[in-house]
Amino acid sequence: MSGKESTMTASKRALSAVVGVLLMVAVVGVVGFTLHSASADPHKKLYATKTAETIVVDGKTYPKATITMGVYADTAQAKEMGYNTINKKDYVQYGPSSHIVLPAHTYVTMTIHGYDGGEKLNAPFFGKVVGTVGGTMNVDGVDVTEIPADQVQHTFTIHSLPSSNRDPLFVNIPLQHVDEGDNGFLPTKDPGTNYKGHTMTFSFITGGAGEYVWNCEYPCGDGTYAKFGAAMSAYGYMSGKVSVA
Amino acid sequence: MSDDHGLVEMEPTPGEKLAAIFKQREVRVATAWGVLVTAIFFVIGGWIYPSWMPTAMSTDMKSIERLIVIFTWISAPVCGIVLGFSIYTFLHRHKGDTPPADGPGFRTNSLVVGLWVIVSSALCLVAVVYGLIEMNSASAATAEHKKNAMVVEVTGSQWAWSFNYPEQGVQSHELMLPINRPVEFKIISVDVNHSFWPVQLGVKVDANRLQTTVIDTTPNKLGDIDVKCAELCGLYHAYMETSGKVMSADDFNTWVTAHQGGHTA
Amino acid sequence: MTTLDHHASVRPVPNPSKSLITKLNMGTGLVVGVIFALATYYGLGGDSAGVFENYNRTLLATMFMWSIGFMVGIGAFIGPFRWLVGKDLTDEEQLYLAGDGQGIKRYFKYCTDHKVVGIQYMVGVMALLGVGGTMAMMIRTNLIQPGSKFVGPTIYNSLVGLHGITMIIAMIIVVTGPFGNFIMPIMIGAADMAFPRLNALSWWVLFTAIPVLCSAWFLGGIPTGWTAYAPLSIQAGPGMNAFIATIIIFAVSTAVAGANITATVVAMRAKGMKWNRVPIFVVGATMSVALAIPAFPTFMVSMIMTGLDRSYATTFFDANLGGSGWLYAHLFWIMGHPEVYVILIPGVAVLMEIAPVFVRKPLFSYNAAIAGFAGITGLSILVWAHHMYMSGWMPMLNGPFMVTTEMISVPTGLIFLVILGTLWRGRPWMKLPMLGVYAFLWNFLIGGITGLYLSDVPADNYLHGSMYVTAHFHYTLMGAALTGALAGLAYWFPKMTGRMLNERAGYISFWLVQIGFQVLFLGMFIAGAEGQPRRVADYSVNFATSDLISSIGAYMIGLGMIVLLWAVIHSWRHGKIAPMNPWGSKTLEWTVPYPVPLVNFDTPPVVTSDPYGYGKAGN
Amino acid sequence: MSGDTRFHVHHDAPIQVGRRERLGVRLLIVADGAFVFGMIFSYFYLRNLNANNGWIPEGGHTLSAMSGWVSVFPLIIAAITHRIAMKSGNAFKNIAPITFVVLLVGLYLQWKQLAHMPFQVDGEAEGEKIFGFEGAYASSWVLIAGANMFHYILGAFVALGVALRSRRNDLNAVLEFWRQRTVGSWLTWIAISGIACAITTSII
Repeated sequence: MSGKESTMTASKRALSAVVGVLLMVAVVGVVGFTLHSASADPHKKLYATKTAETIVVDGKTYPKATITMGVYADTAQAKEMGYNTINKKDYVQYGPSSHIVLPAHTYVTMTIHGYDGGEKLNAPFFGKVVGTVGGTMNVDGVDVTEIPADQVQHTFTIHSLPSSNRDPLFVNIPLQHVDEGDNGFLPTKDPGTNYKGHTMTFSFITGGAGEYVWNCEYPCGDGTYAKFGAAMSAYGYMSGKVSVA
Repeated sequence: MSDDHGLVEMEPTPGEKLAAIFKQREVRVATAWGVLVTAIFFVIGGWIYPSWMPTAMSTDMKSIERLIVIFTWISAPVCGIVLGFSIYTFLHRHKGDTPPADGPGFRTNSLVVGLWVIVSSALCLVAVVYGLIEMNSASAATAEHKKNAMVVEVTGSQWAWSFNYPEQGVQSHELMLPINRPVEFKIISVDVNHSFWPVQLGVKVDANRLQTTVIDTTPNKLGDIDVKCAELCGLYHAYMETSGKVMSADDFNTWVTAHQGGHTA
Repeated sequence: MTTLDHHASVRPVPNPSKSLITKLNMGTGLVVGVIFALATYYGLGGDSAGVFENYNRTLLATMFMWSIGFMVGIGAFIGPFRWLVGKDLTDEEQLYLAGDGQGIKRYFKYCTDHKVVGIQYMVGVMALLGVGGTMAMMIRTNLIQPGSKFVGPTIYNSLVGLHGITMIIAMIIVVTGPFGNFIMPIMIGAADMAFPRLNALSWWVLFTAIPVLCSAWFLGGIPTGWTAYAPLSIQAGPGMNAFIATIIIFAVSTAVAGANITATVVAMRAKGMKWNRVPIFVVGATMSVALAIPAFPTFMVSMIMTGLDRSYATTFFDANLGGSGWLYAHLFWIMGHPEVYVILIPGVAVLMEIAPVFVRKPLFSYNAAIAGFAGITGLSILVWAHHMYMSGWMPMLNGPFMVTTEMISVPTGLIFLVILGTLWRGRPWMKLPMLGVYAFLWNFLIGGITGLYLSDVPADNYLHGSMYVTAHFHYTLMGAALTGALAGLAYWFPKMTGRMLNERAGYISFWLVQIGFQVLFLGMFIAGAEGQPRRVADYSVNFATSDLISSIGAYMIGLGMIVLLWAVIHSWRHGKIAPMNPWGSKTLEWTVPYPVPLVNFDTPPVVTSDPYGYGKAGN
Repeated sequence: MSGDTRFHVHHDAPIQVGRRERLGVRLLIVADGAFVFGMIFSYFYLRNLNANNGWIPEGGHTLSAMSGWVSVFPLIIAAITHRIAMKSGNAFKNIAPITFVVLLVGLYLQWKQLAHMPFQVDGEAEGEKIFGFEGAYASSWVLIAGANMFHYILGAFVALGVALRSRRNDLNAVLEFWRQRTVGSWLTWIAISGIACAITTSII
């Protein structure tokens, strides 16, 4: 802010303008890049394993695929169970990845191991099994169509945005909670412990390619309001993506 | 402030004053611009704008479309006046690095100000009255609906909608409605606030935490409905959408029977 | 609460160079603030307080103690303390506080000179707009195509909230901060503001809110949008505390600044400046801050309640225990709607000030302008519930609120009349500030008319909570108010910096921003009409075209704003030296030289007419 | 420009400065008034809404109306003693400390009330104590009492200020008189606000 009259030549001024503008564009770009990498999907996607078998449902033949996930009370438990979680916080979480990839037009059989306790669903509707073949799932060998709202540990709910060019896919699976009395409810450092938990198995049929999301509808975060804070409000713990490709 | 320096110095009747104003060439040119702008807004409001909106599947949505068209038409002349006159002055701008010579020194014109206030109040009144009439007919329809309405209990939870049909004993994640039967939505949220928005039905109300709100409508066209959440509700607000259908009474009954087992496939 | 006032001092005059006030500056403020904050944080157990409520309590206390500590460290409480013990500041000390002869250093001190505060505000506002604008770019980048491929929903939601609140804060102070402090006292012929120390307080308190707001990024963000509706805000993570603390600190700053500006205009006008001779900018700015005085405390109440709900488990907003989210919405919008006029009116007033100068005609119907401002100000406190048509709180009251809301279109119409009447039959001198007047007319027209649909209850059934709303309020806040503020920047830049703003860069920026703005928000109107909800990280493919159009427009605005920022920085350093009155204006601020002397005028000016005496008398 | 000019311009007449300061304080009172309005509005809004019968939940406590009034009386007395002191002219410096002491007593009473409210629900989570409040009534009460407390602190500060200042002889008498009036505005306002809050909390 000196009192001197500017002596800048026109070309110098133009150069300064170009450099200045580019510099600021670069700053915005760096901010964008930082945010982008901070919010990127988990580096590892979880792919369904295709099998050679096929199955006929309602007169149509589908190839088969299987996929297995687990849900853990916290990071320590996930690690104990052999999954290297990439999540940073010690939250309840699904593993081994929050981004699952399923083949299109396929009969997908999914297995979820649940090792967590539970209290009560906010919305009892999500105690029902929805969207699976036959409307049932198999809990430790028994077929069920729903789990009472106060016996759910988590849910695995796939849904999507309605749009004209994507096949609808809605699957809701409530997971039977593990009683305090059950062996293996919480992880211990004792290597001899047998983690029992519960195993939920179910099948559904994917449509055409498209992006979907899944999340848990069971209030397992913290906070005073409906327990949907913390883990539930952080992407990649109890929520994630489903890519049908 | 007095109008000693008014645009028109004679003191005849307001009508004559107005006529005198319109005799000025610049007023007529600006008005011509205004008419052009008005026409453009007429077209946008009457045809282009409604074409962006989704199919109306209830009388509520139909009346919203009509209302938006009429409001655009009411405002078209306002746009015409403002833009017509500003385009005129913009085209007669002063170029150069030195300020222009001083313009005419008039400070107000009570006729123009008075006319402006009267016309804008009148337009405002039209909008208010029209809106009140529409609201009134909507609430009259509500009273009519109450008699024969099918109740649907809507539950908003983070981040999915679920629907309960107490009369039919059916629960679903999709909104299925029979055509031409009034439906009464009872909406509640079990966690934070959501907003229940079946887009093509032209109704909307917040799902408040543990407080029930009620809206009603009558679907009158077969087709798909998008059900969205219009109130930011956390992480997956964007994905809190589901689909629905307006179906014939027979199809609806078939759907009910198929789902009375307690699950939907 | 004192000013540079006179009293018969019989005590020996202390040497200010040995006084404590000479040792304090922004650095000591930062140090003391950080010490206070750290002591509070670790004193309350740091992040080992695992319980939701306890951790929130710790964070809130830390943030407030930072703010208090900073104010202690920069010396804000010396004045009140000296008043308490009855040893008022001496003339020398007050002169020292006013930054007399301290060069560039005074910008980093608790400086009571209104011109210093004005520049501080200007730089602060530009920084806030830059941060908010960068976040807007990120939002639009994410929405280029469906699928939320750029950032995940956590970061997207935080971007929406932080962009919103940063921009709202920036827009509230964008005119009354820089121009209300720097220009306005000179414009009314005053030597300084009524309460110079409160003036410094309002800026530095606001300054302490900026790091608090930024800390939200490192605490998990603000996932609630700028409206921070409860109960979502109660559920939100620790970042929400930053929002609460920011708003409470900001509300203090606003109340103080509002009282100060209002008192200055009421009590310190030059001799002869009767109410009908006050420049319209001063009238508009004063009405807006006077409106802010009663409006913001209700926001503060709602934020205190949110803070209590989060950190002490009260139940103001938990319907399970007698609370209600509607209560939050009421308190918020009782502030929230007046607040949009607090943003709008000063911007409009700037343009009304500019138009007569560049058309060289008197302001058309000064009284209509005042009636317009007064009508908007008065009605704005009666319309808040139009934001709640669809909340279901009491549908039977929607009708009355619809009537009051639509009535606002009449005083708003007067604003158009005043500007059009001023332009009419003149030959506008198309300098940069004047371009802003035309941009305003178009933008505010679109913003106003789209507001008509939203004010109507049946139409709001469709439009509420959609992109349409977002486009509408950007047309009013950005298209109208920010355009006014930027026109003001171009207009007063010579007086504030002594140099002319680079004109060519200014034009390039203007057209990039304005055209980009139309592309962005007309695209967003289409998305809204198609039925896209607002604040969504992802959307169905049927909105893809309109969202792509919007994003292209956003990049144009971004580039334009960067050009403007370059022009401001470059012109400030190397620009053409400005003459005393480059635009040939008749208001008082152009009668003082650059740099403006400490007390503005050598001899107090006497005003004999309003500043719009352009043109030949009569016709 | 000489230094003299500089001083000359800044030195408005004490009466002008005094009036200006009182105007500023009155404007801040408007802001504070909006704050108090917000609290009272919330109280009645939640009371009439009584969502899920949670205004006073089952088994919830109430606080007697008298409790609210007791902590407001000192505010009223302080406003009155300040007025008496102002009227007494030269005796101001002897009466002014009484105002301060009254406000200190009030501050103590208010603190007592706040610390002994029966609404608290103690709980434990993850081994740490958490506090909760019974319902909307309790929450609103706590907020109002807290605001009163804040008024007491500011009131005591300005009362101490005028009391101390009145004992000095080197201050401008006219300006000091105006400052006493300004402080009077604030003390009157906090008394009015206290009464409004006490009336509010009397309606359970």
